[in-house]
Amino acid sequence: MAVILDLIVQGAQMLLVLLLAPLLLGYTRKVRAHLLSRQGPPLIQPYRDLLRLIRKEVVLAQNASWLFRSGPYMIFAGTWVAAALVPTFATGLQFSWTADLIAITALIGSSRFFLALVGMDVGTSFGGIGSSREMMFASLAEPAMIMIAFTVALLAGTTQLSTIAHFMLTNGSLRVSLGLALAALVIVALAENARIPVDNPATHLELTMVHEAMVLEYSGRHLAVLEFAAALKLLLYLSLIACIFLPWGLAAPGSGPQAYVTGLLSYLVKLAVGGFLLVLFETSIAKMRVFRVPDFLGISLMLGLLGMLLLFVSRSF
Amino acid sequence: MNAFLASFEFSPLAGVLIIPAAAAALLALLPGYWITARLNVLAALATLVCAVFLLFDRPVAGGYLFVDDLNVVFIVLSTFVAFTTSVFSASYIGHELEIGRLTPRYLRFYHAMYQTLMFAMNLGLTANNIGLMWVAIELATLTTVLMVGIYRTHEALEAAWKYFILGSVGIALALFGTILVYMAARPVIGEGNDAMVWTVLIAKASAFSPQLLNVAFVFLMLGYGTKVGLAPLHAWLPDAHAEGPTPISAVLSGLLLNVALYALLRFKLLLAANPLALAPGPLMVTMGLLSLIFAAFMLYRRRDIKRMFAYSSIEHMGIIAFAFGIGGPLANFAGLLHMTMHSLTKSAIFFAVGHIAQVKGTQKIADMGGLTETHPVLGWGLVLGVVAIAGMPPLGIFMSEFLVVSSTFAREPLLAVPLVFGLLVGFGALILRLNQVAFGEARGPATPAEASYVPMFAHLALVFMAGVYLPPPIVAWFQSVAKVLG
Amino acid sequence: MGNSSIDIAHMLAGGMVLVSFLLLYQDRMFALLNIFAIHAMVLSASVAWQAHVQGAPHLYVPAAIALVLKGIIIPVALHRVVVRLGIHRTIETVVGIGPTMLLGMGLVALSMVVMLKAAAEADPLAREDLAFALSVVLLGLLMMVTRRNAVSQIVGFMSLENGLILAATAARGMPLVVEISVAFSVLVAFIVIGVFLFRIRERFDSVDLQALDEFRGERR
Amino acid sequence: MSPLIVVLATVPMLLAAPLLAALGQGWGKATRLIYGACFVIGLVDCAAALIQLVGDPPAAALRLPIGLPSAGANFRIDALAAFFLAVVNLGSAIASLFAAGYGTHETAPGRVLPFYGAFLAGMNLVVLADDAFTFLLSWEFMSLTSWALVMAHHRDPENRHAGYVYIVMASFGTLSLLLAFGLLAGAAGGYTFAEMRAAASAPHGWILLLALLGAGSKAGLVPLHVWLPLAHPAAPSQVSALMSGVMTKVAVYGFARIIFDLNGPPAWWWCVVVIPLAGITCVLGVLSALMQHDLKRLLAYHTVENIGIIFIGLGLALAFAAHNFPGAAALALTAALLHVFNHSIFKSLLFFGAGAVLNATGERDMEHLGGLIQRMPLTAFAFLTGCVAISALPPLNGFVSEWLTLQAILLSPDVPSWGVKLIVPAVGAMLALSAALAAACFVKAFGVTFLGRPRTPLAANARETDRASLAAMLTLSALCLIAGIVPGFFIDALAPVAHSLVGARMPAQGINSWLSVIPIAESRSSYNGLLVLLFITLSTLLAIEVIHRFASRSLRRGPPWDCGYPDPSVSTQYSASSFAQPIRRVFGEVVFAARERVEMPPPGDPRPARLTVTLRDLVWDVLYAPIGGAVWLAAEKLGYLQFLTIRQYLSLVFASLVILLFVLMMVMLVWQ
Repeated sequence: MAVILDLIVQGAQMLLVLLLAPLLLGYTRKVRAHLLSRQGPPLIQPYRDLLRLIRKEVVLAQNASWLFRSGPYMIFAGTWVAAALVPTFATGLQFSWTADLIAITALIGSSRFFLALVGMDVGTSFGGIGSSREMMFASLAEPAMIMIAFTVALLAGTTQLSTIAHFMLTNGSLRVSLGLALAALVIVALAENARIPVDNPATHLELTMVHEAMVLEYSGRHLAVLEFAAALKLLLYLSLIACIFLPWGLAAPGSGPQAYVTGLLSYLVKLAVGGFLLVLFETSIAKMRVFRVPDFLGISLMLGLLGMLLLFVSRSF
Repeated sequence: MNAFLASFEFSPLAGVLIIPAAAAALLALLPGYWITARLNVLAALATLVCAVFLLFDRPVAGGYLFVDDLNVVFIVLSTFVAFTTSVFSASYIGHELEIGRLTPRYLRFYHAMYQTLMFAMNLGLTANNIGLMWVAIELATLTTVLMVGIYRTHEALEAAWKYFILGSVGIALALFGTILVYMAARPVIGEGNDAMVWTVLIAKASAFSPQLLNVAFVFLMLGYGTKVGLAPLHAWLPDAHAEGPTPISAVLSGLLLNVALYALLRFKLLLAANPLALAPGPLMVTMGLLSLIFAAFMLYRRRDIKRMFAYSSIEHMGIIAFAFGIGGPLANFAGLLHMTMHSLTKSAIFFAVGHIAQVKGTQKIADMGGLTETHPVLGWGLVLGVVAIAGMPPLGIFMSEFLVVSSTFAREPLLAVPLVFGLLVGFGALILRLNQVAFGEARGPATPAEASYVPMFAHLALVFMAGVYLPPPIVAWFQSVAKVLG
Repeated sequence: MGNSSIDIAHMLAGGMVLVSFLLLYQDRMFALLNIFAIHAMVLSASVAWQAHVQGAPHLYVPAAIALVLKGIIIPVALHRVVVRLGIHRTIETVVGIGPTMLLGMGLVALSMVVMLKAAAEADPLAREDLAFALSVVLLGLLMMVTRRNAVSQIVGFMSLENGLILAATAARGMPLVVEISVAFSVLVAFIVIGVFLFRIRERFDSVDLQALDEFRGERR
Repeated sequence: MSPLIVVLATVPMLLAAPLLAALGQGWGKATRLIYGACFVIGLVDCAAALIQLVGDPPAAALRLPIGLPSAGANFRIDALAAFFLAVVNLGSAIASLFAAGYGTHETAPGRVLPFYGAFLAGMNLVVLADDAFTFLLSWEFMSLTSWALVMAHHRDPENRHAGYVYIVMASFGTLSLLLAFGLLAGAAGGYTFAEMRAAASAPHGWILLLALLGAGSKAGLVPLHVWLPLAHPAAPSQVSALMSGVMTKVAVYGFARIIFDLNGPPAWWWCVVVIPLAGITCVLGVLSALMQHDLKRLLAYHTVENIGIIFIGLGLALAFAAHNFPGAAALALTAALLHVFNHSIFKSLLFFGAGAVLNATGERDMEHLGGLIQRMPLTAFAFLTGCVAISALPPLNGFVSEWLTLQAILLSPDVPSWGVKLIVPAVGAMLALSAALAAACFVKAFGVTFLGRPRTPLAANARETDRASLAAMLTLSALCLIAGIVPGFFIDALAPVAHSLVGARMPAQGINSWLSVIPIAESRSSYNGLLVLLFITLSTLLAIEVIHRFASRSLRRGPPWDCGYPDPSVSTQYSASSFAQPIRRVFGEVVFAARERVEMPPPGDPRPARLTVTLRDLVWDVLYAPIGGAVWLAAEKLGYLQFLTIRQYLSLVFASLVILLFVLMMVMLVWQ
């Protein structure tokens, strides 16, 4: 009985992230428009876009391979699973121990790997640009992410997100390393989601685009799936930050429905705040040149390493 | 004198000496390539048989001749290599006659000298008298001088001349050392023959004047060391190897160096038997290391393939001297093993090189290449030989080097480091040249070689067997000798 | 035998060292050869004296060899070689005469110290003789090393070898002395013949070949 | 019949395999026969090793009356040996299977076949050897045979150079090990490992350094790695796979055997030597790989990187063992050994893929390939799995071992040693960095080789490779997946090894619910490849199903869009070097002193602008070139001694005589 309930909750979380992701995207666009004192599209616009794209027929380049066609689904699935493994409104779900923080990072890495591959499949110059730059960013963002994971894990003595959240909730004291980790994580999140200042999700200015360049050859349902994956990724990072750094309101394992409801509400609030801050940051700065990005990411790597070092050393006191 | 003759009752020992002497006389008279070459092989074989007999019945030590554990090793080894080399030389010289590098007259001379050399070396090995040994080694030197010059090209004669002069000085120094030994022995043993007889000397060595022995050893080391080819006394060796007929190069590297080394070992024993005398070990170790490292570097810039392998002989003589200098049962065992392996391998290499030089019509390394393509048997034979001489398993030299290095490092780490350094440098040079000669685009004529591969592969087979499995009797034998060497 | 015998032996041996110095000192070819003849004669005298003192008649053989071969034949032969090959009459030196002499002094001192220390308990006669012999040997080597001409190098070698004979005879009752001296004479003969055959004009190191061919009377 | 006997019995067969071919039919015909035989033998040996490993009976030993007279030839199989035996023979079996197809295209079979079996035999013997002599003999024999294989295509001067560098480095390593064994054996000369174990009371620091030099030069630790990217590509592909995937592991075995087994308890500072070296090896290896456009050389450099990862694990194990945390040591060691196994699999797979490509196109240079996924779909698929695995991405096996290594790193703060505290975080960063760079590198490798449009006619007319090769590759892909989703069983199989080396074992994994991996405790960390795979497949199918059911499935082929400027010429594609350019900009200036020069023609000049990039191998320039130059110079200077006059040689003799006499005099004077 309990197992079935757990399974239901787990499934609920999977559906939840699926439903929330486009909404979050719409929300950020809306906020952005407001900040630029424009009307902006309605909140549900992303859903409409996705549906429209899904219905369209796919136009495929002649020399596109099987990888090109199956790629989007794998990327989508990988991101979805990763997103579903991050505690959103409740900790200690049935399958939460399937993958810890490091594994989740690696899962995102897998989807990125395939994204970069499909970017090169058709053999156009833009695809190549996108893939190579994406991998360059990743080569710094991923270690930074691992460093963050280390920092958190050293504090909480675990890499399990649920346990980490629980630890933060119970004896989360203010720590320098934690602050460093948060800063680093924000930078990584910006880079990973192709946001300003690293990349501009709205641009089609050829030489500056990274993520868009990779999906340039896609159309119809494939494009839809990829966009969806991107949205999921954004959600994932926000909920990751939420889960690690502001775990308040998360429902403890096996607690009643009302706990879940409070958890859900607090989660939505967190997303709203996070999204708002994100857009605020984006609108307040300009996009940087591609080769300034490594320095930007290098900072996050350094921050992560620093946090970890501090912890290592402090262990001996 | 009559005592000298008296020690010649019929015995294998007598055979070892008389057969070559008689053969030399006979071959000096007989004309014709076919018969003389065969006869040469036959004589060498007979000598070998006698030597093998020596293993089983040892004659009692006479005033002039004797056989003991130590020198029987050398005798069997040298007679064996002499035999295989004579087989090789039969085919080699045949080719030389065809291309007219040798005339029948010189052929007769060559064979006679070959047997004389055998006689001299066996005499030196079996001599129980330091004076007699000295005479024998001088005789061997002069014979080889004549054989090195046999082609009478400008280079050959210069090489012979250089060998001759340096050799004579070496002989002189050795003689002075011998005299000093006698002087040391005389007060104890009394005047006359006994004071030069090994067996007596060893027995009474503890009472000799240590200082005199020290001085004597300096002279002997330099005198016989010249023959061994230890740096910096080595100068004659490379040219003599490079310019003489290849069988002689094989005999020089495989045998003559060993004979001189044998003499050194004898005197080392003498000093070791005297408690007060300085230990000869350090001197041998120093000169060994010097030769090893020097030769290793000299290997790199060589253009003549035979000269290169001559330098590798210097290198290995250095290793052997080093091992015996270190002393102790393990290192001595290694030294003996290394000496045996080196004789076999190096002569095998010279067999290969001889035929290679014949088919390519040159000794210049630059003019040969891709041998494994044009002459697979010769080429791979050379590869095997070089791999063996470079100390690669599963061949015998690997085992001896393993023993030398590991036993040294455990005792004097600081000595093992330069040793290993020298080994590595030499290895690099050998393989570098091997790459050039055996691999790459084929260069030079590809005419098939009419060669007798039997000696080469016989040697390599032995070396291989020793590397994997040393028969217990041989092990026991070597170990007893190693004990004798202290 | 009284002291006198020792003194005489001592004097003769010392004389050899002296003559060796004279050899080192020479820079004229013929004078060098003459001095060498004297060297050989002193040797033979010393050997003969040893034979007399030790009462070892067989030692007269080396004495005779020294006198006849090295005292007369070889110097004459070398004279003719010099004339025939038109070798320069002056001797090029690597190191100047003076420094060479100084070096020689040092060598003599060295050999004295070494020998007198080493052969401390040998009988005085033998000890002295050995010391002198060693000096002669070293001086001979020094000569070979510091002179450029082939002939003077040969002379150096022969004086070295004289030193050996001296040592051998001084070693009382040493067997095989005769054989050894004979063997050495053969060696020396070889060298002289070699010089003559190979037409070695100036240097020891370069042999002249077409000369050899016409000598052998066959072309290759 | 004990596994030891089985394996030893097969060794002569391997050695004799070429002879059986030599009789009658020539090499060409014999190829399949020989490789088939090697395949079967490999399987048998692997099975024997697994029996020993899983059953974990007490170690069996055997002494043959050959080899070193005093010690004889000793052989022994324990858990450690069994594990590496399994790796070696699995690798060689699959390689033989691959070669059964690939080898038939060999141009010089007579230079490959005779040494192939001997090479396998050598590797087996190294693992089984139980005394110093047998060990070194097999070790050097292995080097010798592999050298012969590298020289198989000797007409190419590059290969000759590669062979030369390789054999010299190998000999250097052997001599270092020889010295190490000399120390272990002691003056008495106790050459059997049993005697060494008995004697090893006080661990010897020199032995660690010598072992690092010896085993490191074979495994490819920076800066001893220079031979590896030269030699591995030079050999035929099945041999490259063996050298990269298996022989380097034999080197790891040598290190583990000497350091963990023979040399007694480790000292605290050892890990401080090993770990940074390993970290540098990781990063330098992967960065060098990124700069390559020769497919096989790229793979060889990745071997360097993975060796670094393995040694990080070993170093951590040393650290934990030295500070007496057996459990953590077991974790680190298991991670390293698991990575040994994983790397042997996916590296072989990748080299097979490269070989298949080489076979189909005759090209190793990625810049001349492209679009092969169309022509060789199966090869492409197999190669892709290899790429994912080596990039340490879930759900394949590469991730598991790296994840375990990271978990081990997370335990290291407990170690009360400042050296460790300061080094380990940096190394963790290096590990993560190299993993990310590896992903980039294999996006490049796969993308440029298999994706895009063919850059040359050769690539355009490639054909799918033969069945045997495909079978080999797909088997390995399957293994990558299996080892990725149920790593628990493999970890359990390694337990006896860890126990025998560090005296502890990881908790049993096979019993966990859903077969997930739990290194320490579930609350601390866990990973479940099976479920990850399950979820991904389910959600993929779900997505496809839903979309195809409720939305359109119509599809039209058209020309590529490319932002409106599609360019028919294939040269507009991203090339390997252009792909690496951003990373070269970031890291290259420091690590390779990379310089880019653009020649821009003046306006109105029709000539194309060209970009030239120069990279320097600093390790070679700083370390090896000077050494070589010094040796050469010394040889030249000494060479004058060959051309002195007789008088000068006499002066040498004279001088040495005088010096010796003088020394003697001094001695005597002092003596009195």
